[in-house]
Amino acid sequence: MVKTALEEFAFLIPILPALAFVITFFFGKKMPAGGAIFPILAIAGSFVISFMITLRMLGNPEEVISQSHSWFAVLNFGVLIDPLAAVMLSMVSFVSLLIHIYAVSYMSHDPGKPRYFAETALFTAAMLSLVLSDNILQFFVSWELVGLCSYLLIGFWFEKPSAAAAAKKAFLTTRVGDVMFLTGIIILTSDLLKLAGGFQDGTYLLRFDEIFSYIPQLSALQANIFGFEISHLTIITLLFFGGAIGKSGQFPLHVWLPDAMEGPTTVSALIHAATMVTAGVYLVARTFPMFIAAPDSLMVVAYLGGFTALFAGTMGIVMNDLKRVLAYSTISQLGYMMLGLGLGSVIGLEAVGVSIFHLINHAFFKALLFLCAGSVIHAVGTQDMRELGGVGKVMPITAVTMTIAALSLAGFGIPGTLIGTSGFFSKDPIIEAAYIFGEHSNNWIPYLFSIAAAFLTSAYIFRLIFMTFTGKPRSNYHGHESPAIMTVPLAILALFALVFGGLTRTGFMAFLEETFTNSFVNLNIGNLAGIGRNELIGTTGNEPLLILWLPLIVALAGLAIAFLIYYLRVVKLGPLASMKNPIYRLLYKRYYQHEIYTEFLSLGIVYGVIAFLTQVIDVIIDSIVEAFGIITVGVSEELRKVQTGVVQNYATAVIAGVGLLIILVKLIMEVI
Amino acid sequence: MLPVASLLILVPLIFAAVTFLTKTKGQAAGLGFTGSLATLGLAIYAYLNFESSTAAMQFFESMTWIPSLGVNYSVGIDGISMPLILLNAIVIPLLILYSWKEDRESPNRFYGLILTMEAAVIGVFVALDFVVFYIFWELTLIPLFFMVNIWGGEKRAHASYKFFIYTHVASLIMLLGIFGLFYASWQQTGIPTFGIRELIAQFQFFESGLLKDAIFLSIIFGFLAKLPTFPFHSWLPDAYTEAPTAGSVLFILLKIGGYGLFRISLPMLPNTGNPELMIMMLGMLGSFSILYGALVALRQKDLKRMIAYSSLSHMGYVILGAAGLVTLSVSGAMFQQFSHGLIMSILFMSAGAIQTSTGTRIINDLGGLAKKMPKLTVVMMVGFMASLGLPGLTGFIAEFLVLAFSYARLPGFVLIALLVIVITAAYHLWAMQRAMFGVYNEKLGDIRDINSMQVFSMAAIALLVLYFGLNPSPVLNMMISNSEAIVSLAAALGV
Amino acid sequence: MESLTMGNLMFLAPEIAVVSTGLIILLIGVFMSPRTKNVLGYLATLGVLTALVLTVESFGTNAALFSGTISIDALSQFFKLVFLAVALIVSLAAIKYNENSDHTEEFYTLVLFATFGMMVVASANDLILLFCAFELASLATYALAGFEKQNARSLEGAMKYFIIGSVSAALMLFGISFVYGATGTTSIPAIAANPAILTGNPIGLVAIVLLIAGFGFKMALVPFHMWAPDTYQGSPSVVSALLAAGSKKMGFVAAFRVFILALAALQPDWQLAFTVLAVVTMTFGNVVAVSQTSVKRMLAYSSLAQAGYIAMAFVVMTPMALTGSIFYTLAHAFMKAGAFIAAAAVVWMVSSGKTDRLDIPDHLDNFKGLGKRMPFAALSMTIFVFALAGIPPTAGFMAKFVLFSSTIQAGMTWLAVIAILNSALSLFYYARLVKYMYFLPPEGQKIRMPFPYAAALLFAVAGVLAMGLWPEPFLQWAMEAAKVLV
Amino acid sequence: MIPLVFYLGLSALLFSIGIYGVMTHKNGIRMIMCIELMLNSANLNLVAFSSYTGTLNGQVFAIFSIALAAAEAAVGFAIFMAIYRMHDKINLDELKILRW
Repeated sequence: MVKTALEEFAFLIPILPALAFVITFFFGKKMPAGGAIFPILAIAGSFVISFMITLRMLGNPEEVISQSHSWFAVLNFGVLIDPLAAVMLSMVSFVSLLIHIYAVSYMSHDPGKPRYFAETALFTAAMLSLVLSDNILQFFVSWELVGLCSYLLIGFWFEKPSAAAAAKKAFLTTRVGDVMFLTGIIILTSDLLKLAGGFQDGTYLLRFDEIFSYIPQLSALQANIFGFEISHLTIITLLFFGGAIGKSGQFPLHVWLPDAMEGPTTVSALIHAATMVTAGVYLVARTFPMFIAAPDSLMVVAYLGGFTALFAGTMGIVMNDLKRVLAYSTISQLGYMMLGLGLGSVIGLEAVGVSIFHLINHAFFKALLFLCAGSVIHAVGTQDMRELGGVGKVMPITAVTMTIAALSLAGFGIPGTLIGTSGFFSKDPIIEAAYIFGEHSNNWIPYLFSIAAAFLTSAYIFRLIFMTFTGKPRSNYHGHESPAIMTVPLAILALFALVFGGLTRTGFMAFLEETFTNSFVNLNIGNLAGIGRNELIGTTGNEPLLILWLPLIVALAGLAIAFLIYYLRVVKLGPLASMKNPIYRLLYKRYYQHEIYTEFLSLGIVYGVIAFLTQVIDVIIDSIVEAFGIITVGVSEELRKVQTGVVQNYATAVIAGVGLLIILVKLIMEVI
Repeated sequence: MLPVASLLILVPLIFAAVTFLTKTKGQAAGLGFTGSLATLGLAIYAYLNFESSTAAMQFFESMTWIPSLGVNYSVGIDGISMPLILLNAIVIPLLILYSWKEDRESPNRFYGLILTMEAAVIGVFVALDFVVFYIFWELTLIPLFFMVNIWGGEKRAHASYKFFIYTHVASLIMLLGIFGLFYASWQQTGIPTFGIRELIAQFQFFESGLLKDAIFLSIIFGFLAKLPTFPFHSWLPDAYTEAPTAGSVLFILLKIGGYGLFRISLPMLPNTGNPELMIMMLGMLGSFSILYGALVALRQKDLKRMIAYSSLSHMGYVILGAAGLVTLSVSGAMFQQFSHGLIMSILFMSAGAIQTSTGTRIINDLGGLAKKMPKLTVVMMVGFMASLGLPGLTGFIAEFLVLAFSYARLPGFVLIALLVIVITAAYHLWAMQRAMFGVYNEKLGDIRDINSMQVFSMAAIALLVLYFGLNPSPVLNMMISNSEAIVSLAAALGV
Repeated sequence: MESLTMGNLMFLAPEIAVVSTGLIILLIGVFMSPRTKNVLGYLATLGVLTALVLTVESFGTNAALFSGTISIDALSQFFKLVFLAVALIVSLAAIKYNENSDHTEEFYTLVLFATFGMMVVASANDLILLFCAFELASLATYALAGFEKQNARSLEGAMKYFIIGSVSAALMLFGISFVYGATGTTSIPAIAANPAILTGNPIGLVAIVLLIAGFGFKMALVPFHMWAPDTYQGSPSVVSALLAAGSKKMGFVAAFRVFILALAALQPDWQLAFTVLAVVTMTFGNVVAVSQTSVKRMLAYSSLAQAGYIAMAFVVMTPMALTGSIFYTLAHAFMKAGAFIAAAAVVWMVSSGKTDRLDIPDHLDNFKGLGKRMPFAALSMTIFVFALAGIPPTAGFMAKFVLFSSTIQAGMTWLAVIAILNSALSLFYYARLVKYMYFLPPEGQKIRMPFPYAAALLFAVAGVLAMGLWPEPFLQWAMEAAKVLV
Repeated sequence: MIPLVFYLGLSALLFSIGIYGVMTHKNGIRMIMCIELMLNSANLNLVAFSSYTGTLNGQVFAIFSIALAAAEAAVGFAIFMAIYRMHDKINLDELKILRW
């Protein structure tokens, strides 16, 4: 590995924002704009470093940056920047930078500015350290820290009970996933110890190269669960995926993400759209070799991802809250990414490329969507679309940029050419891969999921656009276009959302293909796929014409419907979109998740029954202890009455004692 | 080289004696603080001259005391005791600072008792002779008994009796086990000795497995009841809750149960009649305590009581890790003792601060305190996050080590413990949300935030939690070399 | 039959010191006015102190005097130490108790004669002498118990003590007569020499039980204890101290000599009897003590329990156990005497301050806030009760430590468990006393501690702590004493 | 010569009477008399044994115990006098302030 000055700075990438956190947290109050300047500078620094590293790496992807230091016992912390990490680093620091700048204005009226910037800085630090961690433990640590920051920032306005509740919900729901992740790590650890035969000096347990080098043995280990012979690797990877489900809001642990919109919009943009929620996807991508080598794991990923994509779409279509619509769209898009990774079972390493590519693009256009929504909310003061309408006239820039973002999200573009939005270039491959999968295994479910989701996507996003920006104001609000400090980031993001995909498409894929063949790890994905009983066939891009065009067609269809209903308003869906319609009610109530999870499972079963019973047991144990004391006192009270105070009785007692003693001893002596 | 081990007992004891004689609060607090600082100085001196890489006994002193019973006054420090000594030496000065501005009746007793407690606890940690060990062990009861009874809550009398007698019974049963150990080895060697290490070394040569089990069980019972662990915990919630803040913290620093587990029971375990069974038993107790404590804590209305149960739940990790009987799991268990001491101190201090400023501990009567007590909220948040095992803080290191490395031996129990993590998070966050966040409950009137002294002491502990969470090695390495010794003992016997 | 020479008289120097002090006090007391009589107290203390020194001086000497009716050995010396220690504490404290009374000389004479009796019992090697000395001690203490002629409680206590005492004296004498009849001798070694006659015939058992009753009355073993709580409560606290700490031990030493030395042949029988008595006694004592509100009565029951522990020696019968219980007697002497003196101090405080309830001067409520009113009394009382409960580092702990451990050694785990649970239970009422003294608000102002009480308490505390922190010498002596018995 | 058993029987009888008296009588004086009875039965034993075993200890002992009995009676009467002064009677069963 060639030593260059650059990688000496790699460790600074997370450190800088961390320092900014400390400074802003303790001294922010006395500074202009709540000391926002420190995070911004720090993150800018991180971005510069990561971007330069990325640029250099484009040259020779084999030369990855890897530094490890012993942490405690046999575990380490370290820096690993390979193509996968590089692009993520650049994206995270870049988006975070823009959002921080945007936030200077957006949060300007809030007294808690210093806390806000400190926490976002901390979040960025944690996220960056997550991306560049070279071992699963550090990964998990950062994973938890971003979770913490998400908790703190969702509850940023803690006086609002709803915010406090949402924060708690988010933390707990993701916690469920985290526990699965941790369980996976723990099983992995003890397996590795078993395989390695104790601790080897010089090697760091749980570092990715170490883990990957044991994949075959891990896959060979079998566990018998309910009579099924399951490979340890499958268990571990599925547990990891459990973590990803929690973090990336996949079904069934997605419930926290919509509520998380209680936080400031910038937070939603940064954490719950662009970066943190993609950590789950990143995790799967990071451990892709394990997934592909584990039988059935990728299958689960694919199904769940595809299902989530559709499932979230159905709810997005009925929401009236600006941000909630975007939240569901995020869930749905994350579903796409998962689906893409899951399809690695047929397209192999390309899956990583595809879904990470979508991840990056999604980051751009979703962050953009949120920031636009933010600027609308900031200006208008409400986020209920039923009260909006015609905002486009007062906020032209916002309207335009948001429309671009919407196009990108819906994935408009002309197949076969290089014309198209970023979303188009990253979403279609996933759908195509799903087609290939279907073709190969005669199992069309993922494909149907993805197509249907594509339709819904464009439907709900344009519903949002039309309801918000077009038509007459449905309430008397006083809007104004946001200041430049907010609109400039919008413009930049819009640019990326529009052209990034088209420009980098081919190079990007190729670059990411190198992730697992370099100076750090050198894996033959083909063999691993063999271990996982996955046969890799072909790549995307050469399907029948109809298939290539179909996504575009459904997207257009969605657009058309939204246009008819919400722009021209020729179609009235009075009864259809009312609580009388059971389907609508089901969707609007979000499949009664709240009732099922919160009220039935958490409050009912766990709190109401299990915890209650335990408490009863506790009382019982306690009263047993207490009983001793009570009984003793009672006995004492009775026994003291033996002492009558009459001397004759005392004499009698003495005599009786003598008599009894004689008899007793005599008897026992006889017995013995 | 100073005779640190003895000084660590003597210095606080002497200062305590002097403090009892003081008249004014100023003198009492001042003397108390000086005494604890002196102890801290000694502890640091010991730490600086401490060789972490070895399991050998250091600062060893010994002199004959009761030759006719083979009792020696022998003390020493090793990797098992050093961290716990540090824990006490560090937290107690901060505890005194924390309670600096509270004015209470007979402060001389208050600070005197704190120092007495410190001396007694450290005495247990350094003792290498069962008699010395037991004497200090029992001595720890008295300051706490007085603490709870003089400055405790409404039900203090009841709580203190329960604690006093319950744990006294446990200690007496332990004493029986010690007698058994003593005489059995006397019969074999012909030399009477109460030396802990000698007796443990002799333990393996006893013929009858039944005798071994009886001795082992009766001794470990004393430790388990002190830890405490389900189902021997009934004294804990009352005592922890009724005690004044300082008392609760002293309870938390009372790590002698777990210490005994590592110092005495684990080395004996491999030689018992049926080690596997014992390990299973310990593992079960451990994971059940974790689960049980968490579930009960989930339903507590009283903040302090909730913390008490969560402490029960956390101590489960100590037993689980010990049962794991792998170098790192045992080290994890030891580290859990250390980290638990720090974290719970913060939590009890926070609960105490809330009670003093609002006058209530009932979670639902609080609300929105974050608005009025921002400083407290920050520190308390650190404490809660550490307590629910957030990475980057000590709690996580301990729990990860315990879980990850006990898994090989006790997968089932580890999985139970893993499930509990969610519940743990649940009640912590629930309490946080109800008490600190949301709308401020105006009924509480106008309340003040914690004073600068309290901020300092709590923040200092919080920083330690953070520091050792990021860089546990300084403490962990001491433990590792000792746990290796313990585990290799077991491994030699194929356990 | 050797002549009475100066040389072997020297062996009796302690006894002589005590008796002569007693006589002197009696004589000069007559010619003194009540105010000046305080001197007598110091005189008595001096005499006891001298005797104490002489006894400690003569440790390790062995001799048989008066044709073997008196044997000076480690056992006798140890118990003399016990009795003299108690006598010292009592006579110190009594200086305050007898302030301005014109019966001072009688009091001290009685105390000293009682002590003399006990000392003789300790070294008696012949049943006749043993009985006489026993009676001497008893008679003196009867009078002492009823010393407050105007106090109904004192008189009642004395009466009960007297009646039960003389009944058991009769029982004892009856038992002795059987022993004598069977063996034809009253000399302990001689009886031990020809056990054959006793073992076979049934009167052996009767004799044993009668003797147990006789001694058990002094040892206050259930059911021969009935007088004890009433008398301890009724009689003046200083006297209660003498009874509980002193004459109780006389019962033990007599039992040691008679059963273990003389009637060794019948060990199975009396061992069995003592097993029952010990267990019943310690349990009954502890359980009933829980519900007592009069502190002296509570102490009485606690001393029942302690008697139960000490009696375990007759059950276990190993050198260790004997050492333990002999050690225990000394420890208990300090603890119990100290506790009663502390109670005496409180009673004095109550009767001097008019506010408190006087009908039961030693009622728990009068101990409220003692920590504030008489700090030293409270502190020493705390030490004594924790010692009685066996909390280290006190004499009580060391005593229990040796005694209980010996049961384990002998493999009698069940007995150890019973004893342990009992001592755990005892913590309950001891702790309650501490609670009253420290945790409840005082009802009355601070009071200066009179010197004599303070001195007595100080001595007792010193003894308790010394035996707890540096038990080695005492253990050695106890072992020597135990050697005499095996 | 009268067999030993007769003496023993007699003394046993006396002893039992004494016991019975102690257990039943209320009046202090009577109780003391009963106790004297018990003591004397023991003395009878001693003397009888001494003549049958041909040793003198018994008789010596008897004399000692008679003396002691006298002393005992003296102390006892003293106590009863004091009681009488206070209560104007010596019905011992009515003295039960101290109990429980």
